[in-house]
This record gives sequence, structure tokens and C-alpha cells, in this order.
Amino acid sequence: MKYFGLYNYWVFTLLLMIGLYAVIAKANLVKKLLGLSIFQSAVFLLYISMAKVDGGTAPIIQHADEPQVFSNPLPHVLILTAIVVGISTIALGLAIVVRIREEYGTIEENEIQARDRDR
Amino acid sequence: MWTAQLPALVIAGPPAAAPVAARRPGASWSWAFAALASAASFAIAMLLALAATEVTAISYAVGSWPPPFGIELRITGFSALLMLIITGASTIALVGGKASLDSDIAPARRHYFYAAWLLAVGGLVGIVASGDAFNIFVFMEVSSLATYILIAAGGNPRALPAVFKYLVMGTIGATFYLIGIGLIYLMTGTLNLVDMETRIHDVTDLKPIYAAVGFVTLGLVLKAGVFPLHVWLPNAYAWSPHVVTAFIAACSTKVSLYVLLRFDFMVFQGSLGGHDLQFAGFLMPLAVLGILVASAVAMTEGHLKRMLAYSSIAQIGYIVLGASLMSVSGLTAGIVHMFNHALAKGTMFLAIAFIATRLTALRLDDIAGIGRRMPWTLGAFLVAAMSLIGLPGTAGFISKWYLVLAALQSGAVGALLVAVVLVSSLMAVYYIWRVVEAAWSSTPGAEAAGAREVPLPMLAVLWTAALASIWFGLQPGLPLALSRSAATYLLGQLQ
Amino acid sequence: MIVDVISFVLLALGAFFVFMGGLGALRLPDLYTRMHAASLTDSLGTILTLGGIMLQSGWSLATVKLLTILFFLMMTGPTASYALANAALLSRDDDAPALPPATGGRE
Amino acid sequence: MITAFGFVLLTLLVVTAVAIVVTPNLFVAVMLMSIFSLLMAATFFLLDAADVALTEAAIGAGMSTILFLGALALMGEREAKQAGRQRWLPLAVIALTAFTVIYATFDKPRLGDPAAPVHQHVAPWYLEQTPVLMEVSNVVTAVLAGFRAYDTLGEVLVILTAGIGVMLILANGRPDLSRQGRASASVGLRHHLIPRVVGQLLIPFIVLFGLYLQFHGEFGPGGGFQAGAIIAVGIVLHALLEGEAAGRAILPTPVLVGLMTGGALLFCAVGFAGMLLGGNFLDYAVLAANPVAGQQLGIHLVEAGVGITVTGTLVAAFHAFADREPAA
Repeated sequence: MKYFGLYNYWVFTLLLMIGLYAVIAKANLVKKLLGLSIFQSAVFLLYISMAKVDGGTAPIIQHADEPQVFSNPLPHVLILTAIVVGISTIALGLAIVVRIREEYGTIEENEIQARDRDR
Repeated sequence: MWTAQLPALVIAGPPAAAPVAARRPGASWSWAFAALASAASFAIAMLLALAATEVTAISYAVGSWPPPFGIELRITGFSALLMLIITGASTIALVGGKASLDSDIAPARRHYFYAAWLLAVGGLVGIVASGDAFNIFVFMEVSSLATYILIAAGGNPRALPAVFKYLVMGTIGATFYLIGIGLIYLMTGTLNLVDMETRIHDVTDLKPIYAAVGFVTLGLVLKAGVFPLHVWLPNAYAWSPHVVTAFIAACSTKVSLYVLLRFDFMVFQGSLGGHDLQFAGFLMPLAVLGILVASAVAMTEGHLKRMLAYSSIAQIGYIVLGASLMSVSGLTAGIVHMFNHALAKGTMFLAIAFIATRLTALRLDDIAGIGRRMPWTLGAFLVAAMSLIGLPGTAGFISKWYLVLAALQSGAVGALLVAVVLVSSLMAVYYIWRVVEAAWSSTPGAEAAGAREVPLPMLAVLWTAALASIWFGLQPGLPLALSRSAATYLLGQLQ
Repeated sequence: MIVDVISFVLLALGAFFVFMGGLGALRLPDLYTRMHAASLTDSLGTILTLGGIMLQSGWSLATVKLLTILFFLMMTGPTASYALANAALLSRDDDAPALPPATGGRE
Repeated sequence: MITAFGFVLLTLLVVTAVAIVVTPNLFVAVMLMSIFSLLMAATFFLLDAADVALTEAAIGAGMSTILFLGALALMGEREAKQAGRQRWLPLAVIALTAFTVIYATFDKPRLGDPAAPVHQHVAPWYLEQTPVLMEVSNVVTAVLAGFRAYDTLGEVLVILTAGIGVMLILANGRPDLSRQGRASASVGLRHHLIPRVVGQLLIPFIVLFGLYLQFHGEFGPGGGFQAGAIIAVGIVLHALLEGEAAGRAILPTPVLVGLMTGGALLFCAVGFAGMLLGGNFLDYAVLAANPVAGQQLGIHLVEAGVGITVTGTLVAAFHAFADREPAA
């Protein structure tokens, strides 16, 4: 169990790095948004991992009289919010990319910059 | 009884008005509604500011759940000052900028635009009113998304890549902040800021907290556009609709700085040993470099709005410099500069919006001779510019004066910092002079030759804002009192 | 006990079929044969696996839910395969070389 | 056993993420992203976060994929070869971030440790007080729509902002084709009998399941976000089967805007009702004679507002993309 615990944090770190790399290094705007999505998902994993309690179950209290162990509900609530924030950002970003494609004829960052210089 | 509900009214008013504005297509209707809602929030913010001067902090439990279990609103002098800036800038920009907005925003987009505007105001007010770390994140996203929309709402295609860059960097900044508060929550088990201050004492020397300090500071510095991370700012300011520039230049980066100061001074410094030195050591060089480099770029920049955008980056440097001095007078200078700069820069961008109703291009060559055709608009621009430079008798002088005093108190580096402030003020004189030289040039450009002065009601709004810079230069009582109470409140944790 | 053994056999068979389907999707030469491999084995594998779990859960609400899941999978799986094959057929480019090589990545 | 399963899932997550970044085909990358979200949802479920898993599956794997595909249909699916982009800056940034994160891993409490500070202070209070104060069995719903309802209001505003933004940004520039519909999209899958019949058969069940989640959120996993996303998927499926024009016809833009804004207004109205009845903003206890009944009423209304806004926004965003003609 201990090993699994550390593994969660490693995966969080790796996903964070992969996402950030795609956002910074990729020129394609859709790729950047995908990277942003991975980057945010990594943070979701961090929060949900910290909420886990050994031997716990989902925080739904069915029989209040029996003593039961529950995982921490608060990070779940926060991440529900964060997931929705994530898709809102992505939707807005995609709308902007579509308009960029229409105005510039490309979704590659370097070509857009080149076109801006020509104006 | 009724006044106790003021915090809820100010945070819930603009967001509740936004859906109403989005429902009804009809250009003048949605404008009037947004302006009215904005003015109402300004009035409430004023009442709240008066109430906030009497106590240290007004606490309001949303849903009547006691903090830290529910979400707490916490209005201090600092947040009240920021609220005045936000709602005031929004009201002045909306009321004065109607003509400019009508020409910039396509009719099919207007009701959405004004809804987004109200959401931006609501989000920014929500950030400064909140006393809960995660709640700040949520409202940060409301205001950021709404700001992206406002920037992209005009017809200029160059705004699109600019806003995409802003969206990506803003989201990275917000996510860094989210990682930071996640780590703090991991170690303290709470999200309420006041509760965090007390509980963080038990875990100060643990590594996740240090990492959290890094993430929170970096994320907010990114969103605030502090010097090396400012790359999203110039184009976002330059290509957005002109009135939007006036609004966001006045308040959006300052709100991120507010959160930065709130976190670093109240949560981290009270409990982490040596944090104040690290904070100063990290931010002071950035501030100094930012002031000098951005002013230098502004001196060579040929586009009027981009020039002022670089000037804004330099002014953010002043605010950060004041904060990094770690003294009451330094913080007071930084915070009062938020107010004074918002006033001056908002006025200048509004004046540019007026010029843009007469001209299509805003390079320095294009505005040649405009000062002779629109003397009142350019006159207001110059009054605000004097405040930006910091001439005595203007509001800008007050903040620079306090900054110099605080720098002199801070020992050996003080003299150097004073030199930086003086040099950068001279640089500001230079780039403002370039505008004056172009505007009053004797050979007017083709468009400028036919330009007419804008109508009297618009000038009245503009001059109100411009004269406010003079008024608060001569009577700096209210902003200074709020700033000083904010500074002592922030630093109170250190002693 | 006997129920356990039967359910174990069902689960193992189901896993085998799903595995073979995956192998086929990776190794077969073109899109149609790959889809053939994946969709047929997938249907059978699902029936066997869900049957095995149903035997484990006995007469309970869980079994009803599993039956519903099975029903929906039986509806959607073949339909999705049909739609995919149809789309591939419609978008076929006659000049292009027959079909991409079976390296797995692009379909 | 479950530990091993989680191990495999996490490894697959990393592999998928790498594949998303590496593949030059954007269409493949988007499909991989959908798989990534599904794997993430399964991981969340293993970590006891049933509500979050449901949301991630519905929003991450479902709606977000649809939006990506809708946008990709308007541009090419190939990523250009990158030449001469500098590499050291991204690598330096990533190295620094990774260093900080790994640094933070030391002194971190072990995963699942019940004595960790994160499980002490606030969380047990929610677990104890929810059955007493609200008589709601799903604590996540109680915190989301009750104790921290103000966060959820902010979240509804984020969704509303995104919806307004997508409609505003895509509102002009190119002509709006909502009237005649795009030639290819307007036909949908109408000529393909099997998908159409099966799809039409499924839609009522999808919407029914969404409604179940909406009203069952107090007792089991579910709530406004999940319900809204799933109902939106049902409506979008209808538009895909019958064509864009028919999809528009059942929910025209003014109706969608009405849903988007109506849900947010309902949420705000509940908040103001609390104030008018003598409590604080979003205080549900004063809504009914009995505080517990008031809490339940408030949670129901607020969740309904969330569901309405999410449905309206997601469908509106889909139409905003699907309506456009691809740029030349």
C-alpha cells in the first residue's frame, strides 16, 4: 500500500511534466490545449489521492448506525469544481482556436507569428 | 441588520445581473443595465469601504455556516480599496466608453459582451472579498475567463493569438496556485485563510509547505504580469477593444497582486522563518529589472497602446518594489500606488478610446496633430500622464514620495532604489513627451486632420477621472488611510 | 461452490476472448479484418464476463444492473462497429494504396 | 489485487499522455485524450471518489471529446512538423517544476494514512454533521450544494461565462449558418438506418439516466453536473443522428441561452431568498419551517440550477462549433 501511495505522486509528477511540456514546446494550438488538459488532470489526481483513507469507502452514509471509514469528501468537492472549470477553459480556448484558423489560415504558433509580422 | 448583508450584496450583485444582461438582445438596453449594475456595486463598495475603516475586518459567513466549515467573506481595508478600484473603473469605463464600445463591438455580440463584463466585475470582486483559498481560485477563473472574452470581443484579429497566449499562461498560473493550496491543505486540513494562518504554525518546516509557497507565489506572479512573466500582457492590452483595455489595465493585474500580498504576508510570513527575506530577495530584483526594462521598451515602442502596456508592466514593478521593502511605509506606498496607477492608467486608456473613435490606427505617426483637433481629450490624457510620471500635486507623486521615503529607511540598497525610481520617472517623461510631440505636431496625419472633439458628456466623464488624479494628489486622505490600514494589517502578522 | 467454478470459467473465457480480440486488432492486416476481430470477440467476451459476475452477485439489485449494462452493450457495440465500417467504406480513397500497414497506430 | 489494478491504470495514464503528446495526428490525439479521461475516471473510482469519477467520465471523456472533435472538423487534423523550435526553455521550466514537486513529496503523509492532517480538521466535521443537519446520505453532495454552495455558485458562473464566451467569439466573423445548416452536417446519419434506430432508442434512456442522477444525487453518486453533462450528451446525440438543423429545431438558441442563464438565476435567487427570509446569502435553513427540510429544499433547487445551466451551456457550445462551415 505504501508503494502504491508513492506511485500516485510519481504519476502526478510525470503527468504534470508531460502536460507542461506539450503546452510550452508544441507549436500546434490544439496540442497546447490537450497539454493543458493533461496538466490540469494531474492536479485532479493529486487532490483525489490525498483524500484516500485506508479501508475507506466513498463518502456516502447509507447506515448511520454502523461505524464505517469514509474517504475525505472535501477534495472530491473541490475537484468536481475544478473539472468543470477545466472544460470551460478548454471550450473557450477551442472557440478562440477556431477563430484563429479562420483569420490566419493556420493553427501553428510560429506561422501565426510570421503572419503577424507581415501585417 | 441591513448593513450586515452588504458583503453578500457586493459579491452577488454583478453575477446575478449578468444572466439578465445575456438574456435580452438589444444593444442600448444591455449597456444601460450593465452600467446601472456596475454603478450600484460601486455605491455598495463605497458603503463597505466606510464600514471597513472602522474595524479590522468584516467577516460574513455564506450560508450561515461558521468558518472554517463554510466559506467566509472577509472584507478588510485592503479588499475595500480594491473593490473601489474595480467597481469604479468598471463604471467610469462603461459610462464614458459607450461610443467607443458601440463602434468596437458588433451588435450581435453586445448582450453577451455586457454579460461577460458583469461576470468579470463579479469575479474580481469575488476574489478580493473572499476569505477562502479555494474560493479565490474559483472566482479567479470566473474573472479570467470573462476577461479573455472581453479581450477577444472586438473585431481585431490580432487580439485572437494574444488572448490565446493569455488563456494558456493564465490557466498555468491558476493551476500552479491550485497545486499550492492543495499542498497547504494536505498539511493543514483547512482552506480558510485565517484558519490556515494559525494551523500552518505546526507544519512550518515541512517541505510541502515550502513547495506550496513556491507554487502560489509563481502562479500569482504569472497572473499579475510581473516582469519576466509579463509576455502575455502587451499584446492582450494592445489589441483588445479600447474601453476593455481601460478597465483591465486599471484592475485585473492588481487583483492578482492583492492575492499575492494576502498570501505571502498573512499566511506565509507569519509562520515561515526567513520567508520575508526570501520574498524580498526574489521579488525586489524582478521589480527593479521590470521597472527599468519595461520603461526602456516603452521609450522605443511606436504603438500608443503597447507603449502604455509596457508602462503598466513598469508600474506593476513599483507596486512589487514597495511590497518587497517589508515595511509599513513601503507596503503603504505599493498599495496606494495600486489605486493611483489605476486612476491614471484608466484615464489614459479611456482617452485613447476616445481618440480611437476618430482614428483607425494608433501608432505615434498616425496620431500626429490630433492634439490640435481634440485638445480636451488630450488635455485629460496629459493630466493623467503627469500623475503617472509623479509630478508634485498629482496622485502619482504621493505614491512615489512614500516609496522613496520607504526606500531611504531600508538601509544600504535604499539609495540605489531611489535612483531607480528617479531614472524611471525620467524615462516616463521621455515616452510621454514622445506622445505630446506627435499629438501637437504641426503636420497632421490624413485622418487626424478631419477629427472632431468628442461630445461634452464623454468629456465630462473623462475629466472627472482626470481631475480625480489631482484631487487625490492634494487630498490623499481616503486611499492613504485604507492603504495604511491594509499595510499594518498585512504586517501585523510579522510582529 | 459449483457456482463459483462456473463463474470462474466464464470469467476466464471472457478474458481470453477479449484478449484475442485485442491481439487481432493489433496484428491483422487491414481495417476491416481488425474490426472483425475486435467487435465479434468483444461481444462474446462481454457476455461471458458479465455472466460470470452475475453468478457471483446472485439474485440481487446488482444483477439487474448488470443485465441492463449487458443490454446496452449488446445494443451499442455492434452499432458502433457498423457505423465505423460504414464510415471507412464511405471515406475510402480509391487511388490510395489498399490499406495502411498493421502497425497499430493509425486506423 | 485492487492495488495492482490501480498500478496498471496509473501506468497506462502515463503511457497515454505520452502518446497524446507524440502523435502528429490531432484526431488520434483527441481520441487518446478521451481514453485518458476514462482511465482517470477509473482511477478516481478506485480512490473512492465515485462522484468525481462519474463527472470525469461524463465531462472529460464525453463532452470534452465532442467539443474537440467539433473544433477539429473546422481545421486540419495534421500537426505540422516542427523545425527550429528552441528546446531548452520548456525543458528548463519542466525540470524546475518537477524538482519542486518531488521536493514536496518528502514529508508528505503516506497515501491513505488516516492520521494525516488532511483528514483531521474540517473533513470529519462534514462527515459527522451531514446526517444530523441535512439528513442527506451523500456527503459530497451536501458539501457541494450545502456547506460550500458559494463555490458551486462560482462554478456555475464559470460555466455560464464559458457558454457566453463561446457564443460571443463564434458569433461573427463568418456568416452564421444556423438557418440552412451545413450541407454535410444537416443530413446527419439519417440515411444510415441502424445507427439511427439504435441511437433514437438510446436517447430516452440517456436522458432518463441523467434525470435519475439529478434527483438521486442526495443518496448516491450524482448531482447537477453529472446530470447536466449526460442530458447534454443525449441531446447532442440527437443532433448528430438527425442533422444539425433538426438538432437546432428542438432547442433553438434563445431557449439554450434561457437555460444557461435561467439556471444561474435560479441559483442566485435561492441565495437572495435566504437573505430576504432573514438568514445570510445562500442560507437554506430559513427556506422552510424546519431547518433540515429547508436544507434539503435548498440543495434540490441549487442542484437543479446547476443541471440546467450545464445542459444549456454544453449543448450551446456544441451547436456553436457544429454550425460553422470549415475554413478553406
